Amino acid sequence: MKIKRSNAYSKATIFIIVVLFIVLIMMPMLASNNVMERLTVLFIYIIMAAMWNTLAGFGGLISIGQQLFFGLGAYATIRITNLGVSPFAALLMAACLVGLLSWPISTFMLRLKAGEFAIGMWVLASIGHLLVNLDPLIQGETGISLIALNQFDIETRRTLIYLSALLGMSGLLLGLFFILRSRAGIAMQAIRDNEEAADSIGVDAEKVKKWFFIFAAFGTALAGALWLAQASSFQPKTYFSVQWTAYMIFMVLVGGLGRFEGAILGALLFFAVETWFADTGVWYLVGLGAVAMLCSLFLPKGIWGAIENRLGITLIPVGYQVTGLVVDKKSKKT
Amino acid sequence: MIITPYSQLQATGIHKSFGRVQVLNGIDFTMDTNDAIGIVGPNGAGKSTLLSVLSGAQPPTSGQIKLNDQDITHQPARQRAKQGLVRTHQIPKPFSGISVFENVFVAAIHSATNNREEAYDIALESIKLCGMLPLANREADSIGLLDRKRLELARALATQPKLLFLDEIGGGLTDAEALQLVDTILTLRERGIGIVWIEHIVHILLRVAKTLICMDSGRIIAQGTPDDVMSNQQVMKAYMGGASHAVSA
Amino acid sequence: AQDDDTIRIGFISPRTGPLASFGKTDGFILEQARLALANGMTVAGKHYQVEIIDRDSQSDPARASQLAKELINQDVDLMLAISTPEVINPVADASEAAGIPFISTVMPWEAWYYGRGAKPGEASPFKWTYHFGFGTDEFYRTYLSQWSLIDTNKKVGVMYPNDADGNAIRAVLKPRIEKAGYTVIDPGAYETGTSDFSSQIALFKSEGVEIINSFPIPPDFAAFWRQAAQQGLHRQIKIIQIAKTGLFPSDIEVLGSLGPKIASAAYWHKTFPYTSPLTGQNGEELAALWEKQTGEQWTQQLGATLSLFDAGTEVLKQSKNPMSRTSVRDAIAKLNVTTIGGQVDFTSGPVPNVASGPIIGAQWVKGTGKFKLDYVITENVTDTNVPVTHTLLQYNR
Amino acid sequence: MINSLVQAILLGGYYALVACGLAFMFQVMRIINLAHGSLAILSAYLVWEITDALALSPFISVLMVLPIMAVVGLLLQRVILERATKGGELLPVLTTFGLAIVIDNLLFQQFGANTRSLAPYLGDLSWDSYEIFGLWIGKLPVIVLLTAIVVIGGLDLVLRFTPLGRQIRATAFDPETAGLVGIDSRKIAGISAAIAMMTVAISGTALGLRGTFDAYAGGPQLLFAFEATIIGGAGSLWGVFMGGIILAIAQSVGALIHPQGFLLGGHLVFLMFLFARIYLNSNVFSLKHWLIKRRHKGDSL
Amino acid sequence: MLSVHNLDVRYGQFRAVQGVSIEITQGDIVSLIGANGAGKSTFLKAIAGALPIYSGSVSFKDQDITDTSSSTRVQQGLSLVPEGRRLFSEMTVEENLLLGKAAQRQGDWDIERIFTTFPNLVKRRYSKTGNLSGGEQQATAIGRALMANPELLILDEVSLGLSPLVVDQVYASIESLRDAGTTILLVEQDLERAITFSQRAICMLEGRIVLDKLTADTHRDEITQAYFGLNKATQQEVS
Ligand SMILES: Nc1ncnc2c1ncn2[C@@H]1O[C@H](COP(=O)(O)OP(=O)(O)OP(=O)(O)O)[C@@H](O)[C@H]1O
Ligand SMILES: Nc1ncnc2c1ncn2[C@@H]1O[C@H](COP(=O)(O)OP(=O)(O)OP(=O)(O)O)[C@@H](O)[C@H]1O
Ligand SMILES: [Mg+2]
Ligand SMILES: [Mg+2]
Repeated sequence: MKIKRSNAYSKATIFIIVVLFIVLIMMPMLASNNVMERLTVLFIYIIMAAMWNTLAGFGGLISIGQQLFFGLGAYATIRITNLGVSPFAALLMAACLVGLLSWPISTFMLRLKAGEFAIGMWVLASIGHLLVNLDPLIQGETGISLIALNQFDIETRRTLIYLSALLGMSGLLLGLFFILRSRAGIAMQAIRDNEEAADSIGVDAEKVKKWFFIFAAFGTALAGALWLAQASSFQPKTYFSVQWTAYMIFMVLVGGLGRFEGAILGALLFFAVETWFADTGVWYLVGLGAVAMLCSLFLPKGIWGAIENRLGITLIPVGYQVTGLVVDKKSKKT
Repeated sequence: MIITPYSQLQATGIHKSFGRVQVLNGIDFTMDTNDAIGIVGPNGAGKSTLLSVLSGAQPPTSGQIKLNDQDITHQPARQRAKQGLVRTHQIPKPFSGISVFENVFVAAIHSATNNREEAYDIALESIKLCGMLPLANREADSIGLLDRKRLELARALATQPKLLFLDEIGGGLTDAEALQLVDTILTLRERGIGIVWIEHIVHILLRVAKTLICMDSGRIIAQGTPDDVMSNQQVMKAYMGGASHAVSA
Repeated sequence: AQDDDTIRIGFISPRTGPLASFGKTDGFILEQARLALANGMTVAGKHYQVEIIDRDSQSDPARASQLAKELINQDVDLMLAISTPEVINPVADASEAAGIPFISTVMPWEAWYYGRGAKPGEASPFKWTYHFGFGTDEFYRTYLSQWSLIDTNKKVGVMYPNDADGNAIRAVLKPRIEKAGYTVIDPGAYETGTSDFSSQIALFKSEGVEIINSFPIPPDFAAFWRQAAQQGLHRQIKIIQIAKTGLFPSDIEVLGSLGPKIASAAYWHKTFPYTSPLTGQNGEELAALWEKQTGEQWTQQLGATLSLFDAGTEVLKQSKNPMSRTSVRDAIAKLNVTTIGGQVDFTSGPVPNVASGPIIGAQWVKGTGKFKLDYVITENVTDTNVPVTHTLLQYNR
Repeated sequence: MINSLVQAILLGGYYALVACGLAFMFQVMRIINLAHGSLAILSAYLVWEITDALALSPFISVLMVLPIMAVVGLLLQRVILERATKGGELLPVLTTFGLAIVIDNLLFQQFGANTRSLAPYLGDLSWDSYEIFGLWIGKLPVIVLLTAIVVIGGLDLVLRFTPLGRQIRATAFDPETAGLVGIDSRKIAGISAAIAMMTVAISGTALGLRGTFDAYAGGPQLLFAFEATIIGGAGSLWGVFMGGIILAIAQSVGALIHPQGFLLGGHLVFLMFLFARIYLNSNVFSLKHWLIKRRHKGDSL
Repeated sequence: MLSVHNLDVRYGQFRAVQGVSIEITQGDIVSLIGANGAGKSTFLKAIAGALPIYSGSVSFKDQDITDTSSSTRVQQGLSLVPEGRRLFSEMTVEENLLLGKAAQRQGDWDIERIFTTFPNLVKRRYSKTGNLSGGEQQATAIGRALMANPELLILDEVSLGLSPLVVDQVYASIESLRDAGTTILLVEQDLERAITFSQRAICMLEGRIVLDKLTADTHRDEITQAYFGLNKATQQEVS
């Protein structure tokens, strides 16, 4: 008997990912402005989906308030650049700052259970929004623009933002991958399924949850900061809107909750839908809501879950597989 | 054979109440790694609650618990688990979204060892000991009630406990299955793991227990060798009723 | 001619979502504009086709910014955006970043200029983006003119929310009104979404204010004013002067019997005595056509949107080369033209990149025609060409 | 000061009414219904349509909307919630979130951007008030407060003391077992949803009468409803009533302290309650808690 | 009274019950035994309507009930006490018991009689069942089923987790049901108990019935062998 953590598909996947990464890094030399700008948005979507999936899919922590971190990430970027820091350094500093801030927040919020946590986070996001509104720099709901970016010429600026988003996304996904495969990753899933039992076998639930929470907060804040970089304008109402969490939920639900590949697939789909149908206005939004609803009802494990069941492939395995057993007919497929 | 290092647990004057309901009424309890203690008692006597308190899932209302002369009364369960004090749950609590192997592996990597390879071995061994190898890759959600109980045991074993508390893991087994379970537990006993076992199927309990405790209404009403306890009048009245055949069978 | 070059104009407005009442008439105006441009235009002797690419921001700034980029990547030669900071600022920022000439209207210029990071007293940080329309100074002049029409104790209760309009008005307008001899009772900025205003109402009652001035969003105003009535405040108020809400008939209709005689200020009115250089229509014609086509009452947004197209097309005509960004930008900076909304003059603005526009004192009164309410002009200090059509009615009488 | 308190209590009555349907679904049916606000707006539009078309009083139209919303509830249960609840606590949250987006935008498609209100159809009642000892008490808020008391009280009684109430709770907890006990769980779940939607219809009407609404007005209502529900505790619906009032008082106090503190005050008190309950581990505001205590005492006497 | 014909129940692809037929007549006391995972619970749930039937038919009192809902079956007099108790844990003991009346069947079980039968519940009357001990919960579950005054009572793992004294009490009360003419089908792992209590024993193995005999005609060894599929002869006999 042996424990396997990879398979033929996953090895191929690693190869493809490496190639893809190299291609993406070279993109600024190859692609049109439009393609780069759209890819930047896609990367941010992937970050958002992956971070929400980290909390909800692997940790069972459904938050309807991730816009708190998204908004704070953007706000912190504004504040830090206002001190004269270069906007690109400010992105990272902002995300770190929000990550730091999420530590005390987690101490309180993680005491809440299920629905109370979900809504508690939402209320916290509103509080964050109202507090940011008190900052005179932000001018209430009107907000402010990140004009510090105007110091770069348009081409450089586009390329730098693109690369920041690409590196941010790659770093976060890689980090997530290793965390999930670590002892904390499996512990988090145990906690998700039964916290008391996890405690009884020596898992430090509080600590593990806290780190996941902080990680997700950091990632989401980075997404918010990157979004600000590519959109320039900061308006509290927009950045602290529950709509961001709605998008995250949509992406993860459609792609596959609790599946590493699911969040990415969901972000790709959301991105495609947005690109093609957003012009239909009201009907686009109706469709988005309806698809999220249908997916959650009929494909509880999302599209990736369905693919996994049908074809039995995992591209990015984070679990453990015992091989060399007398295989029982219902065993979980690799 | 692995011999477990010595460990001793001492609880004195344990009281536990839920709001107005007094569930444990001054329990004194001592055990070490050489013990194999069976606990019987009518439903609601407080047996499971005693396990919860000893293992740290719930704090006692008053009283003191010491492990190797260290006060652990206010230590959370996870720290006790790391020191070798582990329980199973009467109503199984599997991690339903991950596989049986992963269920057991979490326990191994968090309480037994930090080394991944070692943890694999410990997990596989525990699973094997509980006869669950064929189910190793099954999602825990899809296994039946009795397999869930075995999983509870396997998971507890993977922490490499010194003192192991079992809460009704034998209920619902057929005779043959029960005998298998007894074998498993005897193996553990030989390894020097101290065992506390709550069970209503007295005849299988008696195959393992060196000491028997009978609880009623939050008190220990009898304690001693199995024979003594089973013939105790109070025990007969509170627990066995007319069901003496359960012992003889 | 087949082989003409095509000038592309990008146009972004909120047609759906919470701000949709601003964008409601845009489809109609776009139709008029396209009709007028069907044969293209001739600039510096060369003939061009003109294509307007319109996008709906869905009232979502994030989307507005995305759309702006999309249009920029489709090589628009001129970007237009209209109605509220939520639409205009993100599009302006994207245009500034990409170096695309940009014009907008319908939001206070202070929120546009300072709200995007410009600092008072410093040089303008904007090279590509321009805005025309009203600012706090127009409000000040209009209010003084309007409030002098009725005899009051000159005590003004103000309700300014915590947003750029509110804060700018508080910082700039309030001291000026006070200087002009009014007593201003200010309970402080409130957060939008507040649903109980009893402390403010109590303060106004105890201070005996007779004028109320407010810059709320419509739901906040409806909540405030109904509560004020419940608590008897409305009986002492002679003028209730609101901005930002009360722009469109439905904002006032929802107040029922509390609605008529609320005073407001308009950035456009169908009686404006101007003609659109683009379509050749005057205000009355435009409003009549809208009412005929849709059966709904005209709104001030009709003229505002058309004036943006007027300005935009004039810029293209006056540029040396409409396909060159710099030459279009230079044309904007030099623009001085009369649109259906009045004069747009970027050469003498209050700050660089801005041309100020009128805001006319008006009042909602019981309708005499087929609509429940009529919108009448009661003063004209910021554009004296506009005829005053009605005397200001006292609210509590 | 006293005036502020009175106004806050009246506002609290409204919050309680808005929260009642949500709390019913949250506490009893175990569904976090994120479409709650949107459904309230839907009913407000329905009432508005009927009032406008038939020139009726809104108080009459709401009676006609009640059965319509009951059917909506039934459909909601059959088509969406029945499936969603099978997937655990999480799934309904997500599905109803999707539903909210669908409803909002369909309403927009149908009714456009104009703000609407039911108040104009009430004539002067919309702002009439009683003047008692120098206090001005709006007639409409009083009506809303009384409605809240009647609706919440009625629901609470039904839930606690009638077989239907027990069956509703049992079905919500575990429909499969409810079936094994002889409860027609589909029927009961349908009835529950219908009841919930009828209260939503009433709260939507209250919203329309008190203020204005448009297609996207559901979100803030949802948040207030949640806060009232959670402040009230999970014990009984009366808790929600208390929750609404506490929320409103907290907002008023917030507004007194700082003009921008209205919403902030509410949010902070909400969080305070949440954590106080966790740390104190008791439902002080649950009536049931006290009842049981009393009964135990009675036993021991 | 109950007749099951060629019943197949599946979890996805997996056939948990395969082609099972049994016939139970009024007044029968039948024990269903079999190793863990044999499909007993699945079979009983299918009879009670808690699981969809893949193929085959079930009829009760000469009416086909293959497609009816579980609540209808309870109204017709068929009640199941499910494995694992399945109480409404947020509700009190009393409320759980009162729920048993939902089927509105006439009979002599009422709440006071339940408390007489299970005196250990009296003190817990107003406690949430989630806080009860295992045995108290089991008693409540049985009591709840009895409140429906069933004609056919199906009990899955009756004595699981009960102390011997309570097991005796439970059996005593079931016995009184038997004497009142209630038909009973139960799963009991204590062979001794099963054999002495019931007239007939049915043994399942891997989803099939491998033994179906009157207890008087069989003995422990035969049953034990059937448990593990050792007794090929018996298997053939049945199939
Ligand atoms: N929900 C389910 N999904 C998939 N398989 C299931 C499910 N429930 C039970 N099974 C499988 O069906 C088979 C029969 O299970 P069942 O619970 O009917 O057995 P049983 O005879 O009652 O056993 P026990 O004595 O353990 O209660 C087992 O292999 C079990 O793993
Ligand atoms: N969380 C709780 N809240 C209130 N009462 C509780 C709680 N947990 C247990 N009890 C009560 O404490 C008593 C003892 O319960 P416990 O589970 O310890 O019994 P037990 O001896 O294990 O019984 P069994 O053999 O039936 O499992 C029971 O009466 C039970 O109702
Ligand atoms: Mg127990
Ligand atoms: Mg079973």
